[in-house]
Amino acid sequence: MSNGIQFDPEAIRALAQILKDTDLTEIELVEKDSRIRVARTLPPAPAMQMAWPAGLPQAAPAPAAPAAMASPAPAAEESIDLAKHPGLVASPMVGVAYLAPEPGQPPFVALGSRVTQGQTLLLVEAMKTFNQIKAPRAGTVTRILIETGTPVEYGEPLMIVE
Amino acid sequence: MSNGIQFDPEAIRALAQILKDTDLTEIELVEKDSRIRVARTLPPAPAMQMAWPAGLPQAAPAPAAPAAMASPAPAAEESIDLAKHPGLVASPMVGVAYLAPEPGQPPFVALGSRVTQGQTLLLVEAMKTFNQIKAPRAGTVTRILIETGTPVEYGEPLMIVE
Amino acid sequence: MKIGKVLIANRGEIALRIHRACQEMGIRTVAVHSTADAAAMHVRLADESVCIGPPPARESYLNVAAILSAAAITGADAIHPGYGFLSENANFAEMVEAHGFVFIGPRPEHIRMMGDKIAAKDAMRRLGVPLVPGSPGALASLEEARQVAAEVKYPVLIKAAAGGGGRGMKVARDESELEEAWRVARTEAKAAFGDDAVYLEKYLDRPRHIELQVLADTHGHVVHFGERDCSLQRRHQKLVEEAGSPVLDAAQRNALGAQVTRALQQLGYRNAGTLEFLWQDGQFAFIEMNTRLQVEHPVTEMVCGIDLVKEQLRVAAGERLGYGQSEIRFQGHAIECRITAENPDTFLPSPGRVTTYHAPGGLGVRVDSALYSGYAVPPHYDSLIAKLVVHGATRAEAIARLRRSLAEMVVDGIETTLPLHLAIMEDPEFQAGDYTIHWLEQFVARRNAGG
Amino acid sequence: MKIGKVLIANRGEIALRIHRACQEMGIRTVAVHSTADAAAMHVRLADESVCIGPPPARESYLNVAAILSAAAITGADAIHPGYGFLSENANFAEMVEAHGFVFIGPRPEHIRMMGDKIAAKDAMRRLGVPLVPGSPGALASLEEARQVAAEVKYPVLIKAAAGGGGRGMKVARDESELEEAWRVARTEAKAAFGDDAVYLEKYLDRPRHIELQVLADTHGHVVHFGERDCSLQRRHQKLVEEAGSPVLDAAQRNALGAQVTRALQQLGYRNAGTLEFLWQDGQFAFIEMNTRLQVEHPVTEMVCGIDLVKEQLRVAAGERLGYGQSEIRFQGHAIECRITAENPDTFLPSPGRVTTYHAPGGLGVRVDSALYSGYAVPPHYDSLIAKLVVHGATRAEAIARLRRSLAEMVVDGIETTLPLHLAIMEDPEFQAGDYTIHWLEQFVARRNAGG
Repeated sequence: MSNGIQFDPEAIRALAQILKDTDLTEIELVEKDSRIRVARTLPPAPAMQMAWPAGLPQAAPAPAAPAAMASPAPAAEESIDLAKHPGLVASPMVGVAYLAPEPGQPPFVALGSRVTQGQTLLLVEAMKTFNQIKAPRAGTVTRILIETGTPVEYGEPLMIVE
Repeated sequence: MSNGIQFDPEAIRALAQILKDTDLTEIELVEKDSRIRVARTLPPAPAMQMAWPAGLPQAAPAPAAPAAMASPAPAAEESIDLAKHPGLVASPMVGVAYLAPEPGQPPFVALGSRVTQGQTLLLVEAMKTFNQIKAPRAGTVTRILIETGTPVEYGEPLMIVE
Repeated sequence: MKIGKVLIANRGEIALRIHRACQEMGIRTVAVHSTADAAAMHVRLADESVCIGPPPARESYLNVAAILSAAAITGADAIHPGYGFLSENANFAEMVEAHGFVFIGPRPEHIRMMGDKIAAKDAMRRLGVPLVPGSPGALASLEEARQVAAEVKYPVLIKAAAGGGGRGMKVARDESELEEAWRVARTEAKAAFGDDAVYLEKYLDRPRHIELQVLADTHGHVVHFGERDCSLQRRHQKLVEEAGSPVLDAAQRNALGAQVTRALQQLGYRNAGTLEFLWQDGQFAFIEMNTRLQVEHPVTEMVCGIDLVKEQLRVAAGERLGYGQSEIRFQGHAIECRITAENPDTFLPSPGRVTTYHAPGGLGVRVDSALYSGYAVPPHYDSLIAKLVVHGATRAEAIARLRRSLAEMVVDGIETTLPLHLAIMEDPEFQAGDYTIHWLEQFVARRNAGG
Repeated sequence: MKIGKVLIANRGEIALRIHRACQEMGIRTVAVHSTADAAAMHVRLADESVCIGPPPARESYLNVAAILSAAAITGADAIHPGYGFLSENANFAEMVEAHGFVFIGPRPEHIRMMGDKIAAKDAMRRLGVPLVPGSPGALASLEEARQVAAEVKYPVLIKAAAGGGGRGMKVARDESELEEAWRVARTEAKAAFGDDAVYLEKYLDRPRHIELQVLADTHGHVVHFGERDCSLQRRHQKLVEEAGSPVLDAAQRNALGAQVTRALQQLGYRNAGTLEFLWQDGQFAFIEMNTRLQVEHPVTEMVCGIDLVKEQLRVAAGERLGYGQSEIRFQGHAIECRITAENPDTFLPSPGRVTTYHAPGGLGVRVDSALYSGYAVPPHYDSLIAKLVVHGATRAEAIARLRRSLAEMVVDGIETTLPLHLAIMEDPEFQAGDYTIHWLEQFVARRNAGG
């Protein structure tokens, strides 16, 4: 015990990736005396909660609900701020986001890319139509809030271009 | 018409008395071109209304409800003030108030009477028992808030002695 | 086919109604909503929610692509359209099915058929359902209108073939009024529906509106759940509905029910529907069929003891009804008051924040409402905010129960039609059941005149 | 005798319940209340109100002189005592009648008889109602206790003759425990009731609590409205009640009902009452009779489609029942959850201001509650704040409906037992109907241990 706990950072990273890919909230492995547990807290659904009086029923957290999970890492408060960000690019429709024109191709833009007004930032697929989401202004891509395959709802923050 | 309106003050006073005795709120007499109308506004029930949120149902005004009508003339706000008056004598029970020991006898006290502590101010009859309501302190009777025969509820203001 | 997750393509009290039925059946729900409804009760209670567009219904609740995308993304099995919005849009129903979802409602071809009032009447005539006398189809000319009017006798009504909601509908009390009625109805029809086809029928001057609730499974079984009397209307909007009608007895109910269920069985109808009739002097005249759940379905539920939305879900999943007509019993009497966010005299809409909401309670009282204290009624949609439905052993008890529960109900911060409903319940003519479809308009006029 | 005005000698949800029935019958109401209840819902809704005393019940709701004075002053015709407070006080019932008011309840002599548990059992034994085996009356000595215990076999229960609420009640599992049980029960009985008379009965180790609702008019007609299963109790307080019992069938219900109604007819019983039984292995054992309306009466109303309070008022006015036993039908299943202002784990009382109150709605849901947003639950009285009652076509549907409506209900600002009820509804043993009167205590212990 005084030797410190031995651990394999790669194994933990791998579990973290599995957690993320599978939409689980917790994985625990036990083998003899060893135990590895990785967990993450899903962010609650964004802004709409604010208008709700304290007492009234809250929808149960729905781990399988893509809409509620669309914003991956940031905490709820941050996602509210993003929704008001002057550089916000929000989804104009319900659909699935794609960062690249085709699988295996490089993404339209990357974090830090300089973009011109009207340049395609990503695609949102709805009803088998791929809709180009274009930069509303010239600037730098400072946040990418979705990944390829993320389901997005109307008005959901996609990127910040400032 | 330029002669001014002719009227009989005694008739009006008589109607006012009937109004009061019968618990009516309005009497109107019409004869040819003449019309006499007397009305009075019943005060709403006292203090208990205050705790009620604006939106919630209000009991319909109950003209036959003696309890709600026990405080005769004063407006609701005044009756609330009276309930907090330092000189208040409130009814310790539900019953019927009597200002005199027997019908035809003079009242125990009158407006302006000087009273000593423990002096009987009035009776409240409950279950055929006449309970003497005594002055809690020496002072002057500055308000008499009920009449003989008035039904009173628990805590209802009867007199002010200060 | 198992339905495990339902997307509710609607809002307000009916979205909540559908959510409740799903939840009680262990079915997960997806609420789709506009940005104006982000804080709505059904959105909060649903298992999942997807914002599908901005406040205008055209861009959200009528946005077929957004709704189908939301269904795909959330993995819904079925879509319930509620009433209004896309519920009677045959193209929508087709697209839902084409994308592999279950449409909780009738077959698209029947929605289309009943959406065309002339086709609906043709079908019902063919199937032996009684109709109001009139032109067999669209009128070719004013001359034809004159001929038919002379046959069925004045007064007559000229109506848009594509119409609804009272637009493109004109009365001619005698021949001198016919030409103008014809012209105005056509002009309105053209303006409102882009189609000036009109037809003519006998104008019933003091009818009641009585409708029959039906349900069909996909195995050829059709039942009815008795009638609703929805005569209390203002500008063709129902305000108060009853089950059963004060003027119908069991024999009349059964006779109409038998005609209608036979007709729908021949048609191969599916899921819930309502046939609307005018009734006068013991005669029914079919006017239209609504191929969806109706606002007033709760009164039927309360006298029959069934949950119509659960039945819709069962039938949509391919289950058999599992009971026959003889097992459907009618107990007591039920009345619904539609409480709207409107001034009770002028009917001007009154959206806004509800500072206090307090629902009445106790025996025989049901409230279907998505209101809560602090909720803001948005200005973008229908003004219906609550349905107060009571059941009583008798009609008199139901009315007494409505009086006491209307008096208990509080919706503060906005104007509502609660006072109007209380006045209706206190009216001796209403209490006697003595009314026609014109009664409410006259009652409102008298009330406003009386001050 | 016509009843035109009723004084409601109670508070909280039951005062509101009685007011609602009166109002629907066109009977005026008088609310009497303590100063702590001046803003209570039933006080606001009543036609008249009279403040009868300060918060302590002894000086207000138990103050017979004040209540009778209020009745005289307001010109009431009748007094409804509700449950608790003076409802089973025979002296009060006598005084009410002596002052010329109608007492809405049984005859004073029957209240007195059933208030003495030994006299009640004697009467029921004589009338042929099944009892739990035990001592025929109060025990003269420890020696007699030993003899009877040996006859009925251990475990046995020693109970105060004047008892109630679990005080003066001790179990002896074998002979070695008998003497201590005897001593402690007598000491508690003396302390609690001023009377150390005790009796002994067989202790049923896994019984259910099943009770039968009866109603009698003053013309010799007695009917029953079936049973309620009230086994879910904690410290002898019922938390959840069902109609009917998951373990009874129609034949068993009818057999018990016939025995009981025959007995009460012989007794000349009047108005509503409930016979409580322990049930185990198909056998009923009478434990006591409540000579009043019970908290859980709504579940009976919902399966029978009757309004028990209206029936009480009708019978009190001298009307005949007007229907026979065969006309009383049982439809579907009903369950009531008693929501109290208590911590759901520790059961510590939690009076205080309710910041938000939101009642659940929809089909089959009934809420009997005097709460409103902004109401302060006073610390002086019982912690019951709401009864959530649902009806479903089946027991499974009723449970599903309770789960969804418990989740919709909001009582904010104070602690309530809502989470406990939700946990009960989600428990597989409860869902299977597999419980005894001990189940809930064990469930609570498991829940608290499980964390």
